[in-house]
Amino acid sequence: MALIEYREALGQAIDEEMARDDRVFLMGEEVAEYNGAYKVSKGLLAKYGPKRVIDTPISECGFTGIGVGAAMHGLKPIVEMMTWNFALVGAIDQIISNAAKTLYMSGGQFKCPMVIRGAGGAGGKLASQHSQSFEALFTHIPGLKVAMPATGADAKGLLKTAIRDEDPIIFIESEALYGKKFEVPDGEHLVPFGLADVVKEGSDVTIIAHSRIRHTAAAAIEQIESELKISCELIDPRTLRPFDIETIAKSVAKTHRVVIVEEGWHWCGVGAQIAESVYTYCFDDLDAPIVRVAALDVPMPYNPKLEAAVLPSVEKIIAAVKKVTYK
Amino acid sequence: MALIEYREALGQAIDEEMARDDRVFLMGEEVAEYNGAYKVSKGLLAKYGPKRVIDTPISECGFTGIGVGAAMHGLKPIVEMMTWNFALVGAIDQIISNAAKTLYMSGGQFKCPMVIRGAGGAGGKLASQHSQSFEALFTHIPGLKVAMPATGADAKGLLKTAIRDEDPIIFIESEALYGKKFEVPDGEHLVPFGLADVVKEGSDVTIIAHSRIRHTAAAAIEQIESELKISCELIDPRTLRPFDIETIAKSVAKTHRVVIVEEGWHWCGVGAQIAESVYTYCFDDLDAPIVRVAALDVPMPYNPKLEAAVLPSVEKIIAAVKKVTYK
Amino acid sequence: MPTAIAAKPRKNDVMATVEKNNSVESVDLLLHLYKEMMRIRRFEEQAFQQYQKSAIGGFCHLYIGQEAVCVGAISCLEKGDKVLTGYRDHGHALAMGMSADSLMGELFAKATGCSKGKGGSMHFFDNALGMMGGNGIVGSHIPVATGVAFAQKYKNEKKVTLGFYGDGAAQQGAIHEAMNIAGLWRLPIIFVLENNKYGMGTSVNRSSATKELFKRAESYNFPGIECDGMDVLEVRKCFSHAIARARFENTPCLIEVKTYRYRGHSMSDPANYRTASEVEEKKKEDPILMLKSILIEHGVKDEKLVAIDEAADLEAKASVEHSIAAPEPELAELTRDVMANPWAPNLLPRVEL
Amino acid sequence: MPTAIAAKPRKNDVMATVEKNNSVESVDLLLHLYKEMMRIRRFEEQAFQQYQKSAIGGFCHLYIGQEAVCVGAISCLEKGDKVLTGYRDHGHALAMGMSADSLMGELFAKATGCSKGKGGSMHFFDNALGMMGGNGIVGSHIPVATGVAFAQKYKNEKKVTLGFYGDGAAQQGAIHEAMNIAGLWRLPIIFVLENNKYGMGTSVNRSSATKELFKRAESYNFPGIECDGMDVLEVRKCFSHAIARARFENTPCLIEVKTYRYRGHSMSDPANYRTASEVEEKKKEDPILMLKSILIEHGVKDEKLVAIDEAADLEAKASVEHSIAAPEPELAELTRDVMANPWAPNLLPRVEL
Ligand SMILES: Cc1ncc(C[n+]2csc(CCOP(=O)(O)OP(=O)(O)O)c2C)c(N)n1
Ligand SMILES: Cc1ncc(C[n+]2csc(CCOP(=O)(O)OP(=O)(O)O)c2C)c(N)n1
Ligand SMILES: [Mg+2]
Ligand SMILES: [Mg+2]
Repeated sequence: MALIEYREALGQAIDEEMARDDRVFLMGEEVAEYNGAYKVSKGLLAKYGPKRVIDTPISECGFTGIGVGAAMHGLKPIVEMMTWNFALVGAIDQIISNAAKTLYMSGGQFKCPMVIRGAGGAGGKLASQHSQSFEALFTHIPGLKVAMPATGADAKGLLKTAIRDEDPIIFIESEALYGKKFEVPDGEHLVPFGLADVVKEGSDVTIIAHSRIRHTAAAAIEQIESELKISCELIDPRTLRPFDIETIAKSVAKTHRVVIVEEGWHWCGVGAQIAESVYTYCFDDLDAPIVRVAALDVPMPYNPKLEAAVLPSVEKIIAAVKKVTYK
Repeated sequence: MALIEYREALGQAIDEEMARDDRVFLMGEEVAEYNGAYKVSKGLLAKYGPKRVIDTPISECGFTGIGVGAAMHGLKPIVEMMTWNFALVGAIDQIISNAAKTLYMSGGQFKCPMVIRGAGGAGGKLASQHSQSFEALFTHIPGLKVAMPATGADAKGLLKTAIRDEDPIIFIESEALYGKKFEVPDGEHLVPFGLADVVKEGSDVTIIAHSRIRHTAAAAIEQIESELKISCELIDPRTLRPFDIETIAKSVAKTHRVVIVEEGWHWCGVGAQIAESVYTYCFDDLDAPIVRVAALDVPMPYNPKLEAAVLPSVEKIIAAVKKVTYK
Repeated sequence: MPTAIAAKPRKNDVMATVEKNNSVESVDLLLHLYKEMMRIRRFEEQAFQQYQKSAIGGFCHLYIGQEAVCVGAISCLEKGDKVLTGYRDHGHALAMGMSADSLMGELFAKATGCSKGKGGSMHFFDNALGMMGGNGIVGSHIPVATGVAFAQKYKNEKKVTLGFYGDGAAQQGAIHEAMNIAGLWRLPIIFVLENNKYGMGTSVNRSSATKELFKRAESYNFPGIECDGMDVLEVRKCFSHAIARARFENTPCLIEVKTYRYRGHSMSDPANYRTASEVEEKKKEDPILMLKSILIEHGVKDEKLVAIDEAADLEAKASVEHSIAAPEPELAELTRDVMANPWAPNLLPRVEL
Repeated sequence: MPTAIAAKPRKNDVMATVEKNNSVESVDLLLHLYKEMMRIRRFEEQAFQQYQKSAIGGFCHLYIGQEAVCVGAISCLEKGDKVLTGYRDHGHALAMGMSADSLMGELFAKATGCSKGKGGSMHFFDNALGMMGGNGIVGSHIPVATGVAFAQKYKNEKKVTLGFYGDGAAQQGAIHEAMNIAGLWRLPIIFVLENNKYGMGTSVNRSSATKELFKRAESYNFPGIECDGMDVLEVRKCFSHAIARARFENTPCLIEVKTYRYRGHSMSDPANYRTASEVEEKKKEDPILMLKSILIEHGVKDEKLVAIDEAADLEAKASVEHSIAAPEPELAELTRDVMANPWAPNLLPRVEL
């Protein structure tokens, strides 16, 4: 165990997997000489050289497609999207039209083992084009897996699992967490996909939250338990595709009440699917309608007060818990 | 009223609006000299000339962006996506990063009045890259409106409304419906956004279905009512953003049971959001968990038997109605 | 330094080289090219007929008229080299050595198809033979092809990749990005622009600002070549040089091959955007007839050519019989190969049949 | 026919023209250019300081060193012409006539900002003045700029649009698509490639396969020009010709302006990818100092230039005071201008504050 930044945990995962398998290489804008726009790849160029740590031109469609081709021909590319906002300029076509479908439409002949990873969510005062959570877009697509780590340990453990996996994986990191410190296991640490993390046990309300916003939920829970005496269970799905409904169903059978929190927009957000799944699998256990806390359905404003009002907050989560418990 | 094809109804809407407002122009691949890949724009080049009916190179990102710029400078572009599968090669960036945000991030200075329209859904034996329903991707985005007409009358009425609107509109037509005939009002016919259509009244189950699949639902209802004696109310939301929850809530207050049908993939499909909304606004009215019928979560196979097994069908809808009524 | 070689058809040189080493082998080679072009021509004719009988569904884009391009180019490849192309992929698949049975089976959506009936006309793949698709999104496969070349270089294979696309596709940004990176990183890829003068109904002069597409290579610092695609020997000439340069010097190349498609863009296209006489004119340059006359000049007996034609026709027709008799994929195919590492059935999303 | 003019700095000509009509007006013009460049320099220095004090948040990309590019180019525009650029947009906004108050107010996220505090540094807009943003997605605004030019031609305005982007952005496919269409449709747009040698930490020779980016214009059948961006008079020379051609002949043009940014890519960038001496060398060509010496040569009194400098400094500092005092946008701004035609509150999605 060591107390390190989220970004370092990600870097460790890449480093260990590159050392383990020389088919693994890292490619993206500023990943090499600049050590990464967010310093995730710090030191990797020095250690592995320019053959395996590669700066690309600003051509998201081009280099993501190159990743797909390299994966089809036996390599294991890690493609960095500096932020997921930039995936829309054609990279999303390489991911959805090619990476996600090649295995199926070739009748099983061509695997596409690659990880496309980068920063998601609101970075803070970056305004509308740079503050988006696109997990709903990718979680909808057959042929992909989607992971969103909320801690350093999960960042490392899920990324190592992702790199060893043989499918195309959408790995969405939290821009706001890169600088946060977490206890992270040294060396081999793998977190399987499809295993939700019961972050904290509780008896009255189940709160489901992924990525950065899970920590906001945890902060809210502290207040709720001390001030409202409502016991909350906090569950982080960690991967959105595949999704661990069982762990959640177990919790709901106990609490009968659910709050779902996400950083993305409310309308058609992943929270809608999570809610629909809970209603479907736990209908008789539910004593109240599920309450969702998500980003307001507006483009992100630059002004920090307005930005804060758009995002889920401790206050909003407390209000949601009160609502779901009719307090 | 005239009995015309869905594609003609769309062509009428474009024709009438181009006659009405010379800021309106049509641009896209094969829309002019070829009269449209699906013949929606048949005759428009002859009538309005090459200045207003424009063939573009195969550059979806480029010409969609040109539409955005033209809209910002006072024109009213109609941009045809030959099919929505092709929007991923950069057009989606022009739509989400620019069209949807320009008004907001300019503090209200630049409107972006444009319609991006084209074929969605499964065309039939076109395999995985050409058989996708992307409404969930766009319905998630603030700054956009999303319409999906299921009939000739709605195709005409919604498209005319869309062209007169001052916001960027995602208009998803059904590739499989272009050749189907419908009774369509002649001349001025406007269908407002945000008004669901109660296609058929019923008392036992509310079936919510949009676009082509609504007709599959209607066919299923005929069998259900004759064979199972279950009375079904069929509601077509017609627009997914904005969404008319009131009409649906009224129905659910009567039926207490809901089935949601869509052509898109199940996981994170728009049906998840519709279900979550119904649970939230009609929780106490519901006597059974909502049952969804959507495309199976796999890329679309070419083989027609497998393709049919992927898509919602009369049989699947009947099974869903049985399930929701515990029959 | 960028160089743009406008290689006008040089019948004479080509003949010269053929004369020069007019060994049995070189005539064998010409016969091989003839056979491969004939296989494609006859296969496409069968595909056309079967589509008319609606034994084949979806889109079907025929390659008739363009045979010399993929046959000439692919005849210059060695084992381990790779090919990617668009949705007009029947010719490339056959030229890469795929059997008519596996292709017709795919068109018939049968389990015997190269993609088990799940891909169809636009998605022909054969891993063992280096055929990497068969892609439906215009231009989208060219970055992928560039990535295959990247992997070939990464693994030090001394192999090359051919990425075929059309004059319409050339206007896609994806191709610009791929070419810039290929030029910057020096990847062993040949960008093969099959200029058949139309993208669906749009003639290239209405889709491209420049008439000399091959010169765009200058923007990416590698050679651009213009090539007569109706003359399979000219095609071989252009590609053998370019491929050697890619293989041994990691120099990418853009080769614009001037060709022509006789049929409509797809089965539903009446092709009103061009005159019948334009098509007839082009047919006078038919690549198969051109090679035939050269073979005759070299003393090849007509019966021999007729026999090749009959064999090709037989192969195509047999593939129809074979495919009619072949089994449909079982329902379980529906959920197979969605993921290479599928998740446990207790997780969502779950596909229930 | 495409033509590529490599316009090497011709100090003498430029001086000549200035001499030639060394009227009061032309000196006034030089003074105007000097003032505009100074306004930008001083504004950016204040932005830098206020960012250090974290009065400004998010990203902040300074334009210091590149002033001659946007000032020279925009000085050739007339009313009704439009400008779009990327996120490094402070200079362009000022040169288009926007007030320091409206820009600093935006940086301070105040209601007085040009975008009401909702856009920030990367999204400066002014409809009345023709400033159409301020865009954060690299390359994405160039098709938009091309669309503005399309609308100008459609409306027969005889106006032009300048689309500014960087050497890094030049590798985006969106720009290739926009250039091809502009060349094909003959649109009144100037593609302004501000080559400051780096895209973030990546030098252009590591992002572009070609060293002569301006020559890419040949691929799209319009002129490509290379221009010395440290010499505002040279910039004017290049742009005045190109803009006239665009305005009256609908001829697009690519102008690669060689320039340099003194500061890091953004405030968080230590710029370790280049040497201090490289920066110092470049500062010797400082566009403001260069113009200053020309003005002195033309007998302009130093006091006059000092006064201009002081006025610019005052405007910038006053904008800080103004913005500190300015009100925050009210919470209601959050839901305003999401849609031009919002839907009724009974419909979903509904935003409750
Ligand atoms: C991104 C995308 N846009 C549009 C289409 C529809 N489409 C299929 S083929 C085609 C024309 C392509 O022409 P060209 O590249 O010249 O190839 P050819 O058909 O001549 O072989 C178009 C527009 C598509 N499949 N993908
Ligand atoms: C599509 C996209 N990819 C990446 C980024 C991140 N990014 C912002 S600026 C920049 C460098 C751009 O360099 P250049 O075009 O030369 O402009 P300059 O910063 O030199 O003015 C990058 C990579 C982005 N904003 N958008
Ligand atoms: Mg073509
Ligand atoms: Mg730069």
